[in-house]
Amino acid sequence: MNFDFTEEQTMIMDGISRYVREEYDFDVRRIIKDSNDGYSKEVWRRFSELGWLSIPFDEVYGGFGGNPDDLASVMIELGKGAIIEPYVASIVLFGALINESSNESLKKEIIPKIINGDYKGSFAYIEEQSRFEITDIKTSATKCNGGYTLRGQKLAVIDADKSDGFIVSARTDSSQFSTDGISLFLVEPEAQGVSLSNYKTMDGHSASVITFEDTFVSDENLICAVGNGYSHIKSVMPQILLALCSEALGIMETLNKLTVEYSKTRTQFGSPIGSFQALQHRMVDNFMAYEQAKSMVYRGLCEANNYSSGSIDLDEFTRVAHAVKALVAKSSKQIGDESIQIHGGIGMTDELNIGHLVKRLMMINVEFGDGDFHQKCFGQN
Amino acid sequence: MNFDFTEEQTMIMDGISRYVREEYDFDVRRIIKDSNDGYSKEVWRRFSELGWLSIPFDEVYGGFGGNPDDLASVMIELGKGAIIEPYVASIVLFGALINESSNESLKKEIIPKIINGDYKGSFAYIEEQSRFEITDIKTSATKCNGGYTLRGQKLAVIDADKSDGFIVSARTDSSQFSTDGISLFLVEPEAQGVSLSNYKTMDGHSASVITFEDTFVSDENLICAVGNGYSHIKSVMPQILLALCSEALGIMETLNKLTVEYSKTRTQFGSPIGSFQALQHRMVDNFMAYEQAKSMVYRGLCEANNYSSGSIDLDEFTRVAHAVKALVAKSSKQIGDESIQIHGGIGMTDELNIGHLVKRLMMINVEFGDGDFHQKCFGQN
Amino acid sequence: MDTNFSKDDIAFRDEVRKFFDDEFDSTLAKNLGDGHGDNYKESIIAWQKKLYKKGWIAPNWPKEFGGTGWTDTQKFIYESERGLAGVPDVLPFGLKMVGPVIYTFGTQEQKDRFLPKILSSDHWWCQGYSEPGAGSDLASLTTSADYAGANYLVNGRKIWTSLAQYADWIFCLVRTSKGARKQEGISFLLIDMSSPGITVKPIITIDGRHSLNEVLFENVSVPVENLIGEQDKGWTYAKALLAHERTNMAEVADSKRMLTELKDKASKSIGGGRCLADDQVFQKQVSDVELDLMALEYTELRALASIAEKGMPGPESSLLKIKGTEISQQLHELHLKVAAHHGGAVALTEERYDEIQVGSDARNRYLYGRAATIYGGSNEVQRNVIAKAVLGL
Amino acid sequence: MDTNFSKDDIAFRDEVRKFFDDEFDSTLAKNLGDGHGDNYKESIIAWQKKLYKKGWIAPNWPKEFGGTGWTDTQKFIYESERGLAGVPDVLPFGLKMVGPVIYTFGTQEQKDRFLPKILSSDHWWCQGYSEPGAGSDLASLTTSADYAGANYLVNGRKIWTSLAQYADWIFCLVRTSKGARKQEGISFLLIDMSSPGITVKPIITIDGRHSLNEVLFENVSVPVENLIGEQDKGWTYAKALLAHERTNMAEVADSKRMLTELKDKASKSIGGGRCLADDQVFQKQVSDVELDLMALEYTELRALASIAEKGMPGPESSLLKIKGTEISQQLHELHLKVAAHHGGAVALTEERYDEIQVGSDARNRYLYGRAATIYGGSNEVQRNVIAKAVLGL
Repeated sequence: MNFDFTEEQTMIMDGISRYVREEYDFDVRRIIKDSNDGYSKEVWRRFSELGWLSIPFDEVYGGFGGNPDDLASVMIELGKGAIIEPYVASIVLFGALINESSNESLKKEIIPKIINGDYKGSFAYIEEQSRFEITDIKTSATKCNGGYTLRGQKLAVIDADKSDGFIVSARTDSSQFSTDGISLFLVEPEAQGVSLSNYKTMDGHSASVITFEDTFVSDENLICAVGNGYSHIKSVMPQILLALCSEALGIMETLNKLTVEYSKTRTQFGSPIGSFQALQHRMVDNFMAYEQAKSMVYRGLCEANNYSSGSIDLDEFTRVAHAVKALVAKSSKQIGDESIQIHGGIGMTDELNIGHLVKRLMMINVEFGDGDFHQKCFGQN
Repeated sequence: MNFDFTEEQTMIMDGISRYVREEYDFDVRRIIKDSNDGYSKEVWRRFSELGWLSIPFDEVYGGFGGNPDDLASVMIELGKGAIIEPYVASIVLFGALINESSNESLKKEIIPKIINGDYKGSFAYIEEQSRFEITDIKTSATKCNGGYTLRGQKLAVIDADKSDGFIVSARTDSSQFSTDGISLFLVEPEAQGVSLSNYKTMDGHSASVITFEDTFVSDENLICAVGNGYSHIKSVMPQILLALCSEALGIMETLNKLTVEYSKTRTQFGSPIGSFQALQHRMVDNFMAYEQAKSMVYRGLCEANNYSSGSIDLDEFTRVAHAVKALVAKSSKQIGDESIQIHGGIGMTDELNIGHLVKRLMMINVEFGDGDFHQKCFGQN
Repeated sequence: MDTNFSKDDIAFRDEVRKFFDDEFDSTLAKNLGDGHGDNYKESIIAWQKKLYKKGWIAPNWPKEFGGTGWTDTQKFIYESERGLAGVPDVLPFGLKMVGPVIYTFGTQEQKDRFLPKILSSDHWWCQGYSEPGAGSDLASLTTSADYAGANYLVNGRKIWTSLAQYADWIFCLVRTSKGARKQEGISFLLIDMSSPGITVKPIITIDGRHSLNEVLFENVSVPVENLIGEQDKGWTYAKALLAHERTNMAEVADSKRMLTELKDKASKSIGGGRCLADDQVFQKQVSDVELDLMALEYTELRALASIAEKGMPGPESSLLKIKGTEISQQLHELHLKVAAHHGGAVALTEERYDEIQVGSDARNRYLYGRAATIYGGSNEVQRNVIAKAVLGL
Repeated sequence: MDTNFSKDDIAFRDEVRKFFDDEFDSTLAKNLGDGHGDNYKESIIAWQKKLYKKGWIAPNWPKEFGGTGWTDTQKFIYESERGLAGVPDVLPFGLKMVGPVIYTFGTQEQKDRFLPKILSSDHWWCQGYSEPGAGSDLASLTTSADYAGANYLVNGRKIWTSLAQYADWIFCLVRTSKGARKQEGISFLLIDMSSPGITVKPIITIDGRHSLNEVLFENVSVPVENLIGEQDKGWTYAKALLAHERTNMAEVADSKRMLTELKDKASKSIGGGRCLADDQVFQKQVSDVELDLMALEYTELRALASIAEKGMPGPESSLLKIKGTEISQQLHELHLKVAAHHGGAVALTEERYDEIQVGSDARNRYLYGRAATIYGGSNEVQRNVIAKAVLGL
């Protein structure tokens, strides 16, 4: 039984922590957030140099070959720093989908570029009507000579405006909700008939509505076998959820820390507000919410290892991942709300980091299904 | 706009309050509860003399002709006193069903006896499989010469062992869940083929499993037209729910009062525990839960008057009654749990009244559908 | 127990409904929105002037000062209809806060000078209470007003001042002397926002918008005739106002409107003919709030009836602010839940993505709505007050 | 991060499973029930003697005193299997409370005298801590022990003493002197329950059953060799024990068992092929608890790992008691929800109404279970402790 990060992981975590402290403080973050690009090319270059872009990728393509623990260690620290570089879109989502791809030539071409910082990607899977159902796809991919013609629209594609390629889910067969007949394509933003409408999101990232009007995609851009899209997504979903929840964990730790600290210094009625029992008990509840979230993420990571070693199957791993996302959503909501409330007026200001951390938690909550969605998936099985 | 009880109602309330204080304190209650009969014939006689058994009945049968407000005023005070006489079974349930009956000769015979204290009744409608669905009836009533043959079993019939008659729901037609084909019969415990298995309930009342083995019931014992049982029950359901919730309101008021008082006298760490802010805030939450329950019961009573005057229909009245029961269940649970918790060890003892009040709240909660059930009915419409 | 409407009440309801129908047009609705539109100031003044013209601007004021003289039932009907029609409440600072203080504690001269312009919305008021060091603990405020001949010289810093950027006047609690208790020595002062020495600095909130401000006073000269009541007794007037304010914070009508909108949104089909409103768990979450709101509506009515009968609210009124704000936050949360991914959107430009814009608005309201349990006396302070004043703890 | 079982672990799990299968028969299961059966005393002793014979009676004791020497993983496996098999935990008073105090702070003579009989269950222990005036505020206890030659004379009244009616020995906190702080001057004393002057009075709880007692001491003579450690230093030993006790209160294995039983019950058809387990709202209520329990299981594992590695539990352990008891109460509530009407039944006699009996049991457990957040340091006191010790507030 072991709940420690390895020495190597701890070194990575210390590295990110130091980087945030020395090069990515809250003022730097604000400047990057408000910049035209919405991220920093320079920071991304540094991430590449420091090896953080290589974590989840297989060693044969020059990656670090990391397991979910490795990725979690990175995500926790990125969460603490409220980093807004497109790490989730490019490395966690796009990265997982491409790393598990069966298209060797595509992997050989793209993964090294990602690791070098020369390629960023995103995953376009949400549609107007789909809410959180990844099988609810109307976008169609019709076979044509040497490839497919894409028609449809994807919504809320995170950091698409920074991307060199999108993985797009589309129907090559079967009807709207079927798990069959879904295929995944790599599409470039420059391709004919692709248009983006971009907007900022509350956490300093961006999102896009992407429309495909008779966009041609070649057979070589298939991420997995035709019709296998659903099982491809399903196979990487648990690890994606764990990575997102690890980021949330880092944020919650920071929020609790800042709130307890603030309560010790903010004086009202002649005493630090942290001396009032009603607030103390609520901060204890927040502490418990964090520790429970941490235990649940660790449980997910342990099960990830059990899954790698073959002791449990994908369904069991997925069920735990649902549980992790659902519990982390609850803790996030509680800690987010209470961090603002206990800070009082100052917690409502754009100037303080509290609100920004809370907004990132809120975005993580809806990413790949909100807490209610995952709890329902969990509870039905 | 008026939220006061009338002078007459206030007099009744004062009367019951005085009676409880002078003749039905907690020790008297305990003796009655532990007696063989499980209630006091003498007390019941006094209730009759004081006119409290006549409240909901029509004046033509010698009743007080009270409206839901009148009954609520009685129930609130009975609740405060944790009275365990079979008032709910005989007057609220059986009483409502018989008072709204279309069987004039039965009403002329029975209602005066109830008012005189010479007749008590109960309502047998729950079955093994039915949970809270009143249409889920397997008990059958087969037409025979001059009447019906009853076969089946009813469960959890409150205070049946004290009753001179049961109103029994049975199927004269249609299948298990249909709202059609339900009929209501008045059956005497002495009738052939009726057997009771009695047990105590946690609130000092009793309940019975009643089995009908080819029990003959004459046509004259039909409470309403054949097949009309469901709409008959439905028509009195809202007023029954309001009466039960009024009793709960009285109990909650008492629990909150006792808990706040106790917190002012119980000293720990050199101070009354009521001086600790965390407990204060929780007692404030209990206060709010009570006030909200009170508002909701009052809303129900106002709508009862709107229903009587024809401004709303039965469906609208029923929807509000669902809401009242659902909200009162929440407040009851919160106040019950917290009353014990804030009392600490002493709140766990059989000796103190707290636990007994809480147990009555728990019984009210499941009577005629629990909070979840009613909230679902409410939410679906 | 009854809340039956009389024939007259029903006629009144129809009149109110018609008035809102006729006068609160879609442009107004759009510009007023949730208090952050571009033409917000002009629009709210235009709307309030319509109400003023109709004689309905101050239902809670005594008739002699310009109130409507409505019965409680009429007030209830008016509020309900306002909520149903999606009409925002009037700005509280003049009409619900300083107005009542002036007509209760002010001199005849002050009444004559200020009340008409409050009613006509020619004066935009804001509230100068909180300070950086005096939030929940309001009485520890330090902004000073030193008596100097016919004027006070005011120095200090007020914070969280809503809409001060538009204000003509500010009512302030200031320290005029040091009493034994910190509640002593506070005075209630009316200050012209155009006085030299006043600086207004915007505070951007977590929804990225500007409605709060810091107001700085540097040797601001305020004539003594702008003092309300006695010097050093301002806390008494402020307390009276706070109690008044609290009963105005249930916002039942607005929450009912939000609930209706929520159900409408949730009934909109998502994929395959499904809709969120069919989801039992979502239904439960909605009905949890709806039940509480139904009860709160009657809690408010009970408070109104109690004021009408006994001249003061009963204990039930003390929970209005706590429950009202908690309910509105829960409704914000559910709206955001419906919005799903679209709750993330900020700064949308293209008109065609209606749903995304709706999600974005829901998010802004959610975020700004976090303040509801903080301002007007935080809900923690409200609980302290109830524990002491109602439960005697 | 891993919790993978080794081959040896799996062999161990199979051994434990087989042992429970073979030895914990249905008669034992029935008699032990929820600690209130008629043959409770004989049955629990018989069962504990089986564990003793197997060498598994004290997994948490050091090996030298009779512990098992298991790894954390083995302890976890043992507990999990115990929960799965529905085997009740051993009585805590001897094995988890006074035992560790004796082997940590006792003299060699005390160890020799008491530890073997604790392990063999020949001594039934109970805990004399709380007093009528000293509940959450335990240190304000007043039961006195006056030194008189070779004996202490004990006078006072202990309350909420679980199962004292069966006990051979009681360990008590008593006041031996008045210190400057109330925590000073307390001593830790072992008292033979057969001593003259001890009276045990039953306390019937709200479930109508008898497991709690008052224990009165009137001039009870206790030999000085029954004092643990130094006189007046008892608080230190008690505190060590309390920390130990807290980590034993998560009761994850038992809650897991309750959860499984809950799901089984809810899957039973009610009318027309419906079952409660299909109800989405009920599913949500169950999964709310299940999620928390899944997390708590790992919180406990993290605490175990932390103890193994650093010799002491980390901050995560402090929530075990609070969360553990809250979860078990929620499970009681859901069981009662399933029972519906049948939760009301008391004193049932006829065997045929199984469902009613199940409902009755659920109700008793619910009611008695309310105590879980009160005893062992109320959850309010636990929150105070965490606020101070962990958050530094």
